[in-house]
Amino acid sequence: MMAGFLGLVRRELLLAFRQGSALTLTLAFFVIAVTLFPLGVGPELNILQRIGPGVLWVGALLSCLLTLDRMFQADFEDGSLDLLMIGRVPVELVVLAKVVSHWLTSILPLILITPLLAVSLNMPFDGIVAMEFALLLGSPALSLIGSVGAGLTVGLRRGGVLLSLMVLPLYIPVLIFGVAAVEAAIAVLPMASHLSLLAAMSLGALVVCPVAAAAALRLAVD
Amino acid sequence: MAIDFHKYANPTRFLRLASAVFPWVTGAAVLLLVTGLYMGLFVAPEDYQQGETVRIMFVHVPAAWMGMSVYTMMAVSAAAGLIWKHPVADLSAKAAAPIGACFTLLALVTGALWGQPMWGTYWVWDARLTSMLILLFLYLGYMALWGSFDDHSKAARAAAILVLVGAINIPVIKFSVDWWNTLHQPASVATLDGPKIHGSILTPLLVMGAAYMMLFLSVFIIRVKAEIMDRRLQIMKISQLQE
Amino acid sequence: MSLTATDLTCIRGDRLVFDKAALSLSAGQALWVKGKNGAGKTSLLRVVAGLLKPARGSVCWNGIDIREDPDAYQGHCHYIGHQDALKPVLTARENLTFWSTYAGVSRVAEALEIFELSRIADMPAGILSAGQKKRTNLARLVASPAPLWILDEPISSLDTHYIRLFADCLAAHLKDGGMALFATHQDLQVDGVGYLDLNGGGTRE
Amino acid sequence: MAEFNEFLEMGGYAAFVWPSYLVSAVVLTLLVVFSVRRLRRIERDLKPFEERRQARRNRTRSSRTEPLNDT
Repeated sequence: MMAGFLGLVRRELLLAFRQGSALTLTLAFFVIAVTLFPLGVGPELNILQRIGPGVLWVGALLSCLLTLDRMFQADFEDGSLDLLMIGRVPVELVVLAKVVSHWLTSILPLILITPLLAVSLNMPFDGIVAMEFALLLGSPALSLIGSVGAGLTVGLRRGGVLLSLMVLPLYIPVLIFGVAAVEAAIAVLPMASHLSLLAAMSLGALVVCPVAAAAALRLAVD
Repeated sequence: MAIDFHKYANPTRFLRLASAVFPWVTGAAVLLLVTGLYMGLFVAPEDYQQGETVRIMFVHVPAAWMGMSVYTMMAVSAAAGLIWKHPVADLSAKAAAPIGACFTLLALVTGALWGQPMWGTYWVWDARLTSMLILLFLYLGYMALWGSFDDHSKAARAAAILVLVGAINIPVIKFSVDWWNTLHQPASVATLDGPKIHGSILTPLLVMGAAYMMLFLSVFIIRVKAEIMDRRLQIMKISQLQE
Repeated sequence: MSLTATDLTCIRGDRLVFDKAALSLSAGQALWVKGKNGAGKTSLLRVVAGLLKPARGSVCWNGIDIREDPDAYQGHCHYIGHQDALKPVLTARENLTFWSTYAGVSRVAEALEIFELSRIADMPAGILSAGQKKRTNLARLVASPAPLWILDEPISSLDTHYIRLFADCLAAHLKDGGMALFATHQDLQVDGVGYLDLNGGGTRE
Repeated sequence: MAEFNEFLEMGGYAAFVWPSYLVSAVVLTLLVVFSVRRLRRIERDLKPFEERRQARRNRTRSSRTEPLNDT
């Protein structure tokens, strides 16, 4: 069972690296989206610092959405999803493997590049550190909640738009406490509570979302 | 060979009950609306602080109540639909969504109209208004999901999953939005709670609340009946195809 | 080992696909599902594989309903559908290795050998011909053994040589006590195969 | 008459109180109207099918004697 799970994650990573585009697509979008804000809002550093955390978090949220609808769609189109559903590995674990690989290929690159963009938004050092922790703790929830949306929109025409309409409202708590953690760090206030809430959201999503996504996938192959 | 699966999609028991209850519910709705409006507009005194704008509360608060309770009702019927596979449960969630969305929209519009005299701008990121806005997105997402399936039973189950996941998230969203609001609380803003509500304002509010509930029930019965008939129409069209 | 399905009714999008279908298979037996287009052959195979939920009736593996206890059934059957479940970016060998390790036992070299795929094993699956892709998909059956084969049009896009090759493979599988349920338009000439005529809804040995 | 005007003014907030009641009335009536129209349309589309089914049922009932329970 575990071999199957790890095998699936390895295959997903292999696919992502072979088709480099998926990786760079998310990164490029994130960088471009974030750099739009200084162009729109103006170059005053104190304004940029004020909106920095929000811009980075909204950017991360939207970039994570980009690759979400391909999470199951590719397997649905080439027939692999059928086999994954009746294979030895329970469907919930299949969903988890997909979430882990989505997190590694789409969200980890964002976390690695965030410090660079944070500097461009004039974010102080401890703000950047808080941002990294907040992203690390909160982003699993993004992938997990996203997997439910991806499962529900497998095989639907214009599923991508529907996916964002369904999933973004559910991202709001992660956004609020993600930004709060960074702002608390910048203002040298305790941020432990925010980070623990982010972690709680991710753990909560870990319990609920694979079950919901698995039910959605059973629907898709039905 | 075509089995008669009208039983599968033709819950006559519900239809009989609905048409029996419908006249009473509609009558009650009209009656309560009239009394509520009369009490709200003429009898209730103006508020010492907000003046006449407090009367907006009589259409704002019931709409907000209904927006939230309809979503809860949808979550319960979705769960019933998934667990007991009862066709009426899925249909009732689908029928209730547009009504809930209308109430939420009304809560937002009247909330903004109430906010203007108090805060000077139509839209203030007040915790409750923001939560209402997010609730509206959840309704739109739910209705959009129904629209993008052509197979009815798959749409029903998918929508049920979405509304249940949404319902689990509502307390988290409510908590985080309320907390977010206190974090960015501008100093002197009176929140939507307004003054402690005393008798003369409370009674019209409750009457209007009951009126909105009855109104919901009567429109709900119309819509569920339409959904059931629509299901029967689709099945008949397809079985005609098969003969 | 036994597979039985009783009184299966399948409804797809308000359309009745088939009704009161029933079948039973035990070790060494195979069943050829016949029926004209749209009779619901694919739906029947997907119901038996556990992908499709029947509106009525049940599929039992060793007497246990596969819906009640999916773990007992999952992983015991191979499903060959219309699509080949191959990732175009991965080579045939990599695809096969993934699916076989996913199922547990991995005999990829032997499978490639049997289906004469060794020559193209290391080319990206995307550039293979339809026949080669189908053979790579069929190689999955051998790469990791499973008692039950559920095959939907297994020999479409294969030429006669490889149809014969697959028929021998199927015969060997049955001889080893395996079971198979397949839908195809050509007769595989494998002896001891009963057939299920979906139009009539009854089975005849 | 003056009292009526004063009532209309809503203590100077007429521009907010009346629109909120108006919007509520408009949205709710539209909801009711659309719902009722949808029900009528579906019932109209269903009529031919119902009649055909009734006709078929009468034919079978006349050819068979035992009662047919209407599901």
